[in-house]
Amino acid sequence: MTVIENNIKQLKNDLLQMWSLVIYQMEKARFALINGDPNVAREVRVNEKRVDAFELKIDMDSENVLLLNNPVAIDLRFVLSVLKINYNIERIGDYANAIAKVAEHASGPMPESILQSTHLPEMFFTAQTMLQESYNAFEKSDRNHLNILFGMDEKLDKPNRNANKTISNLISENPENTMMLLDALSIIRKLERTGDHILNVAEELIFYFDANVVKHSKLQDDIS
Amino acid sequence: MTKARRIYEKIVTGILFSSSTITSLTVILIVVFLFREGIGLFNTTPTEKNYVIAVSRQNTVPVITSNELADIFNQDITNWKQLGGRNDSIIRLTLNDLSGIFTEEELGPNLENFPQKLNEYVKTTPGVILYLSKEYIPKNFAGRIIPVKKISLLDFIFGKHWYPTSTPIPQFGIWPMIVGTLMVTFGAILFALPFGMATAIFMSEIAGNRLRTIMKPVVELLAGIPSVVYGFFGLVVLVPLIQRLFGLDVGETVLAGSIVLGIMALPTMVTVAEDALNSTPKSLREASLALGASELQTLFRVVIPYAKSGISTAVILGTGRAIGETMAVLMVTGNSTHVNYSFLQPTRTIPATIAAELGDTSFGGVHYNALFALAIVLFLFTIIINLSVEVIKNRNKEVNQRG
Amino acid sequence: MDTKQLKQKIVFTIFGMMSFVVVAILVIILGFIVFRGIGAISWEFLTTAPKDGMTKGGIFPAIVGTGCLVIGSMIFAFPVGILSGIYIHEYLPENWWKKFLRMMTNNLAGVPSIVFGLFGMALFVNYLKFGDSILAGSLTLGILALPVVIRLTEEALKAVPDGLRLGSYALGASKIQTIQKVVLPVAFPNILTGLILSIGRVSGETAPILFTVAAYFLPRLPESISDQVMALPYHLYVLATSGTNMEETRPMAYGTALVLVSIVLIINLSASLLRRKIQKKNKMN
Amino acid sequence: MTHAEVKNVNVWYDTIHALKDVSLKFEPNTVTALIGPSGCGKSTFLRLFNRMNDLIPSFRMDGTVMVNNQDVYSKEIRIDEIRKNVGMVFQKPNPFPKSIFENVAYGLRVNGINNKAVVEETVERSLRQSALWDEVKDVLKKSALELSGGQQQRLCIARALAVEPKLILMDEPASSLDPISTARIEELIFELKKTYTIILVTHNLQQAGRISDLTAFFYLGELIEYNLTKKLFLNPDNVQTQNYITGRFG
Repeated sequence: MTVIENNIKQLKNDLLQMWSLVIYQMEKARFALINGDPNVAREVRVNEKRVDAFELKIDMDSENVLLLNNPVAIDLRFVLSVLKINYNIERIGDYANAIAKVAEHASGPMPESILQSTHLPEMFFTAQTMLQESYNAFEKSDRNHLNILFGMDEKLDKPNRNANKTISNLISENPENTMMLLDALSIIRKLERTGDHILNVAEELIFYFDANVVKHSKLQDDIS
Repeated sequence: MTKARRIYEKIVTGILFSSSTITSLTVILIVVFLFREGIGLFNTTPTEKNYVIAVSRQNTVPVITSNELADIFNQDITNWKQLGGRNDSIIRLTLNDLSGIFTEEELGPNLENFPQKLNEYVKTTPGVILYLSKEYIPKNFAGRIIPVKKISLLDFIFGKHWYPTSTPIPQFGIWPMIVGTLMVTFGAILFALPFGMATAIFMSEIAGNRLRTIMKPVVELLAGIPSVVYGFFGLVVLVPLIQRLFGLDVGETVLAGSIVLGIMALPTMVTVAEDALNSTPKSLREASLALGASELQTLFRVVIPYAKSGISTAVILGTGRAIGETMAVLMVTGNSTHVNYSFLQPTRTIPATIAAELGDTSFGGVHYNALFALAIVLFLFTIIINLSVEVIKNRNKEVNQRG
Repeated sequence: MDTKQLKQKIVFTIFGMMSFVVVAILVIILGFIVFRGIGAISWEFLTTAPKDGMTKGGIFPAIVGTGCLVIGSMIFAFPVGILSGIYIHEYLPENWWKKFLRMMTNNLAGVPSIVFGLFGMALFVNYLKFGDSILAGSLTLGILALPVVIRLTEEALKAVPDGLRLGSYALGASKIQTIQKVVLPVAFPNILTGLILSIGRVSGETAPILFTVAAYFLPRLPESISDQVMALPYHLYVLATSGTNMEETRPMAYGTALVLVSIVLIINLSASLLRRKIQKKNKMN
Repeated sequence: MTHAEVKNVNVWYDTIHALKDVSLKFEPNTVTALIGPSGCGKSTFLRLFNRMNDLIPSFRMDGTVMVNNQDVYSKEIRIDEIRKNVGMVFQKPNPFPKSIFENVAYGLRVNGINNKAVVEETVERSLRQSALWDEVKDVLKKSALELSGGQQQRLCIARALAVEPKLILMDEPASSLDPISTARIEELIFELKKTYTIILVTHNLQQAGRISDLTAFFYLGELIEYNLTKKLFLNPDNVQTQNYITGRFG
């Protein structure tokens, strides 16, 4: 195995580790929020530092490969994608952290009624599935895992588009829950952003696999 | 390292070192011995041992050179005036001439009275010159023993006569041999240079691979044939051919020597010149061709200029081989020691002279010394040649190192 | 075709013709000697001494004499030449001493053979009082062969890649061990070729033996190294130039020339065959 | 308009099939890099254009090679005329052992141009074009061998330019030079591209990437891929190309 192959494998492993860590973070943030468990929430806050460290390491290692191994073709595309995926995954990690922060300071589990009307659980489910699928696509270098992502994004966009209206209705119905509802709104926003980041990752993965630049084009047409 | 091993290595190194000095030692020994024997020629008078030259007391010529002596006895000089003396015609007297001057009774049966008669004769004959064994010179000699000048270097080199065994005085002028050597060598180069260069160029530039693999061994074979065989071939084929072709009395000529030597110098020239041509980097040729030069232009404008020093080395080495060659020349050039400037006349080279005459000389005699002196001249020729090769090589190295 | 091409064609054709002449010369000389000499060759010619004023009989003593001289000279020249070649190439750094030794070797190689003869006569025959003998002749020929042996040994050593030496040193071998175990075995075939070539040169030389060993006529075989011998090249010279009856000695001369040429050429051919074999072997590796 | 085109070329050395049915078209004012492992035929391919392969006795070829709409291998055309139209720069700088001036003038002289004014003007122009003029204008009589390696190579380029070729072939022109000299040569190639069409053999993929517009990948005598350089280095069409340029070869 050549030096560059080793380095690239190492890079991939590191990114996968970070990725699965972020997947856990998101799951724990969800759990803490829905079950009102500040301990789990605190765990997420602590682990956030690990995510940041991963990001720095992967950035540095990518630079090294670029500088020292002069990658071309698939190697070059890989490193370029890793750099961008790294950034996106880290941002998702940030969101999980932010959600955990909300859960940490909450007085208890989020009331069922609010969850119901904001579709938060479905949104969590969608975002986490997307995260997992993109992970699978990268790990197995299999673009088939990416196909469903672009359809799923709509499931995050729609609640987000309706969020302002939904939340303001809920506030006028239950003014005493205003704080909690505002938190819910910010979480909705974050989950929607998470979806966007995952789509960015998917685009990078497509660039890596096929060298097709799908950014800013009508994604769905290209993919399906 | 153990002590035994260290000593062993010291010994081996010592042996290697001493072996390496043997060549230098030999060269030095050669120089020493050539000069030791050769220098004797200039230290002794060339007359035979125990013989003296004497003249009348009236004679004013102080000393006499061997050339003058030879001229006197050859009757080329007949009056002392020609040597700056008085106007007396020269009368030669050697043992062989006695009967013309003295009667047998006058001399006595065993020449007992000869010294006394001689005194009388010398007194009365101012123009006499005697060449006699010392034993006949009376104690109260009325004449004067005239010293003979030693041979000078100039006489030796530019003397036109080589009569090493003539009496009373041998003559050692090597000019004929120098001329002969230079002419034969020049002729050989004249023949070998165009053919050698053409062959070298043909082999390295024009001929295909297959032809080259045939020609190269052929040229090497040419180098391997012993010189005496070349001489023999020249003698039985070339000499009669030249004789018939030019209608000469003898076919043994400078020309025959030149051709035979030329053939012998060919392989050296071809091999060295071909190496030189081949050493021209392929990329230089390609660069020239790529600029639209023809092969001929590339050859003359790039390859040959690049190989210039190697080619000069080839020519000089070929010359060296020709100058020093002995047997072949000895057999085909006719062995004439007369000065000759024509290619169709016989001549003799320095090495051939040594080879032809050394066997007849006595150890330590003047003739023996003269041949060694001749060898010194030859040796100097070759040293000059070797040094010029060295100089060219070094200059070439410098040029290449700069590149 | 334009002038440039035409000129090239003409010049190249002239060069080709001239080199053809060179090859033709060799063929003519060899052909002549073989053609004329083959008739004289017989078993008797090769195995008996000359008789009847060298018009009859053979050249056996001359063959033996040449053999003695070759062997004698090689006994001197081989060890000295090889050792000094090793010393110059393996031991000496590029300094003035090495340059001096090289120059001396080149000078010695350039000395005309007749000067070797004179030197041999002055040193061995007269000064050391060996007299005209195999000893004096062999030493003279040995000195003549010395620069050839040295130079060819050096060439052979030069052909040994430096990497081998460095590899050996790197394993802790000393200089002598490296030379003995690594350098010499690799260089040996090439050195051998050189030695054979120098034998070829020595066996054809006439001038150096003229005054040191060669006998005009000596029908018996030598008994010790202080004997004179006949030698093939000198015998040919004698037959060609000073026979009592030129007409009758000619066939003997042709025969002698053929034998001499054959011996020298066989030696040279075997050297070049050996070299070719080595080259082939090296190529395969 | 300068065109160089190769159509269905096969080359053999004895029994070795060195180029297999290669067709390629070169655009004017571009630099095309030929890459591939040693012995893949790229140098043979390069030398088709000025018939340098003819020097090898066992060389045999079929197919057509066109330079400037002339068939290079047609019987009517003279070989030195072809070579004059095609400049060549070699792996190692190989100036002739002559003065700097005479090196550049060589191509003119062998082609029968000896007019002093013309020669001087051409030498100066070529040296300027090869960015060497300022360094050597005062020492034109000096031996070319005294120049540094990079200068020598630029001199060789000037030498090639002097005969006003249409097409310039470069056989690893910077492989024996230090990085600074290499950079200067590369800059020079970039400048020359404006006037000439350049075909370049290189083992240095970064170099191919830096200076060529198009890249052709050869493997075992076959043209595997011919593409825009950027495309070939980012996303080659052929997996063999990818394996070669990423170093996963074998």
